[in-house]
Amino acid sequence: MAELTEIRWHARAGQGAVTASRLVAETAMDDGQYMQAMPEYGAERQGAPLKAYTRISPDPIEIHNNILHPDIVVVLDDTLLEVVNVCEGLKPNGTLIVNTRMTGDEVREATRAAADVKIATVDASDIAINTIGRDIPNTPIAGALAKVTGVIDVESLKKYVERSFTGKFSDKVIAGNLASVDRAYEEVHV
Amino acid sequence: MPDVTVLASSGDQMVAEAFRQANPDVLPVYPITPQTIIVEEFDKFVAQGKVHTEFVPVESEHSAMAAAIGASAAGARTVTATASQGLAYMWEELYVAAGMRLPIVMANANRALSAPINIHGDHSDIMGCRDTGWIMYFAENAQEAYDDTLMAFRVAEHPDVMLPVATTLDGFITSHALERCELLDDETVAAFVGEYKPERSLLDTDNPNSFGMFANLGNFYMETKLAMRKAMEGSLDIIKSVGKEFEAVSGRPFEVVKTYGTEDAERVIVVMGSSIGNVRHVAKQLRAKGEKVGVVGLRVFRPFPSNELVAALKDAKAIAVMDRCETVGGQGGPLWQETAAALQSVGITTPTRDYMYGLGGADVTVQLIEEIFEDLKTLEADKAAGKVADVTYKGNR
Amino acid sequence: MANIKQLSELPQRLSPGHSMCGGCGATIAVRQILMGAGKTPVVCSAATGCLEVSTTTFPFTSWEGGFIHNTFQSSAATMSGVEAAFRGLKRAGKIPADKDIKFVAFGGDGGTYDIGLQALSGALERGHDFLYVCYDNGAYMNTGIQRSGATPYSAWTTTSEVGDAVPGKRHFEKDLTSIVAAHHIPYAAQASISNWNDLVTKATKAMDIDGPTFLNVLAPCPRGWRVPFDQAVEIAKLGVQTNYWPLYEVENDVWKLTENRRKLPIEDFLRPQGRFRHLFKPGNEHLIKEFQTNVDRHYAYLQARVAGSEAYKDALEEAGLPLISDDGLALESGSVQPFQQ
Amino acid sequence: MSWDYSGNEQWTWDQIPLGAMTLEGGTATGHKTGDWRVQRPIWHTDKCKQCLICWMHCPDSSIKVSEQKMCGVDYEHCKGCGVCVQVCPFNALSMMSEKDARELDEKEAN
Repeated sequence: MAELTEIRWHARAGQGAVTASRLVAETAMDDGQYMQAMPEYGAERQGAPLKAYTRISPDPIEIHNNILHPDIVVVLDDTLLEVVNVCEGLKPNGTLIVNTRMTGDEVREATRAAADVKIATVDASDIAINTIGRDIPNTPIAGALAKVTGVIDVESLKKYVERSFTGKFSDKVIAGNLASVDRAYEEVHV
Repeated sequence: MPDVTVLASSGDQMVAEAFRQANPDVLPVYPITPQTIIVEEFDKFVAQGKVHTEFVPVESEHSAMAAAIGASAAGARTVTATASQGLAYMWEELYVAAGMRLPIVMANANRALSAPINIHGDHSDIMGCRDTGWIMYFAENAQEAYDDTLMAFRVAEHPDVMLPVATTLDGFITSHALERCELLDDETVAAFVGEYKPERSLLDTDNPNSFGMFANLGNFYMETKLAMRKAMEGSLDIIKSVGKEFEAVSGRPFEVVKTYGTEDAERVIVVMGSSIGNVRHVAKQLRAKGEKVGVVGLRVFRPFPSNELVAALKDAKAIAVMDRCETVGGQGGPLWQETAAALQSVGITTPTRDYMYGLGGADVTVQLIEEIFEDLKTLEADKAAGKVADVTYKGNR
Repeated sequence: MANIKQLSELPQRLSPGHSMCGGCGATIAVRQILMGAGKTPVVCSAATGCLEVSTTTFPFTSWEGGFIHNTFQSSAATMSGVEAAFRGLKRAGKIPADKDIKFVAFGGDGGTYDIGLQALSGALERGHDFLYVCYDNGAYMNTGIQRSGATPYSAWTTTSEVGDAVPGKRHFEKDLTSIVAAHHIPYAAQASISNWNDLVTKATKAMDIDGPTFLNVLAPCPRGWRVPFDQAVEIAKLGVQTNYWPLYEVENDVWKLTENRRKLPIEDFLRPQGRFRHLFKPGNEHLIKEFQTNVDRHYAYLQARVAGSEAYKDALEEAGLPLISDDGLALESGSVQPFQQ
Repeated sequence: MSWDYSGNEQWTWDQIPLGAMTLEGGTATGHKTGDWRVQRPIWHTDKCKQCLICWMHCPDSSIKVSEQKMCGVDYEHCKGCGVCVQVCPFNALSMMSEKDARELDEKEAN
């Protein structure tokens, strides 16, 4: 069987998890991969914890269910660590990426993640505020994802961001987003 | 060769693209989750002048189908889209559309029916009108939703068919999830779909017709129903030939019954819609371990492809049918009923078992499918011992 | 408008040989209304009901032009689709741009006041270019005289039975024409088969206007009203003369009474009808009084609307605002996007 | 065009037009409702002032008019409802029982 990578995103409604799940999926598609991106649909409103999913594979993806055993879990808001078991179903030797000021050890303790779980932390919110000017951590954290997992290529990510943002946002905003990807790529701690 | 655009798209958006490329004359529609994206995307095309379509934002689904019937009788290529309660609200109109032999194309984002209210994917809504005289496609993914919608025009408008066609996609799972899709170029599609040239039209004032006549007691009612049955039966060959034509254009294979592993499978699951992929995914893993399992997925449910199904199941030792629609108090779900009847009609007595799954969007997990394949190992003995019911729930608490 | 002799030379729109009751008011209404189309081709729809069933028993259709019947509540919605197709096909260049067709949707009071009201309201709001005609006989006659939202107060029907406990229908009828007028369409009017000149004039006016128009036509059902079969026109005339059925029109929100006959007491309208027989039994005098009160009150309401219309016109003039038909807004229907290649 | 629906009572499923539509307008003319009649309107030409009010109100389109003149009753379709008699301002129409009318016709025939 071909290598299928499954990513689960945790955030609060309105924090851009759905956008992030698509950002990563479409970047992979640009590199010739097959993909799926979907939120866990419900009646959630602003602020409610929600999940989104991304699947990436070199071959067509046939399975359509929710992702129960992700290879990678990304958390866009560390206040969720107390309310959601973000490690639930995480595969052995899986990866957990968190937008936080906490250290990896603090995250491991807070999430009671197994020893084999690779933990990466990045202050994507801070990066976003300093580059884009607003706390939208989903673009930078995709950069961190590229660095830590290699599931997508960071240059492809930037190409995609540039292409898909052009016309919709000002050059300033686009430049900020690209800068945020670079910074997160550099600053993510494993 | 056609120009192909690769894009990340939801099933709803792909249906809207198919509608745009078919450039219908009239589209009456009423929004309902999870069909909404189709309406929104198409209205953008209208606003941008990319279609000549008369967009009629009606006040209810009942009026959506009523207006579609009026438009189609007036000789217009007519499309609409709905889901769930909306399809249920249309119900009486669905019979009229088919009875008047109007080639309306409708996309349905398959969704559960109230109560309790639930916006998620299952087949309760579409199965509720399986006997209305509409041809029915079930898409496995966003790509098939697009392909089926394009083929639907050719089938519906074929002079030997002239029946409405519903192209269905599973709510959210297919309607909303983003997938890698391929879009054919407009010219290629226009050439494939062609133009609708109705033989009769309300607007042909030189040759006036009356549509929706009254069939008095004993006066033609049965005959018109028989004519519908004949047209529906005959449509299967047309569905296949149109499918082959589309295969040549798109390079994507088309079968009314999709099979995997059935050449040597002892345990087979029959399933429709987005879950076909899930079951095939699991079957591949099991076969990799040497287990003789197979999958039969129906892409067309009306007309029911009985012969193709039987051919795919004839060598199986145990058969599970997965139904995503309750028939409370019935012998089994709609797909099981049809499958059992198809097998019985040719004297095949292979044990079958109906599994009720995924109602209200309940997740169709790998484990759930593995359990079903596992059950099949002892189905014959279990049945003999009276250990299993005909209808078994999976994935419930 | 053409005189009666000229009208007699117009194309026949409803052929004989239909199965409506002898003396039916509905077919009289249909014939008179379709005279309003002049020589232009007409495409009609009808809601399920007497008119539809009795004029379309396969293979016999009485409709000389195109006709479609869909369901009970869908005459307006179905015609929306037909009219939308006419525009869509023109835009696609599949129909000559100069082709003219008049679209007329028929419904009885059951299919209009009650089950079809939502579809009618939606079609009016969307501004489709067709005339909707309610032929009002005040009950579900096709299914055997059951009460509808149009059935008069205290009338007997098979679902507003008369007994010692209940003296017929306990509710006053809906004011459908006002409900329709509240959609601020270019033209809505009330007419009667007994006043053919007024009716044909209104039908002509309505069909000449672009955009949605409406006629509510009193079309007695001798069987349901319990009058002799030759009395449809006579009883309708009494309905008008007693102000039970005032004739008026609402053009661009301006209300105008179109017939000012001498006013007769409501008894003159009620007495000949078997469905009101119980009103004339001792002890039921109060019912007639209530009926009369309601008729007078409604007429006063109409007079007030007429008077108010003058003030309305002045206000528009003062504010420099156009009448509904003068700005074309009400006349655009469905999607108004021009087709660009 | 003219649609031949003769023998339609024997039509089989494949002979009925698609969706049981009619292929022509006004085919009901072929449905003779005159035999519903128990009374018939008699037209008194001497009294007729050609006002055409009867024509305007006939529910069965059975008052024959040509060149703007009333020219008789279409007894093939007239159901004998009597509306024309009621609306005529000049008593130029009156009802007669179908039985008497037929006898009269026979006398005239002989």
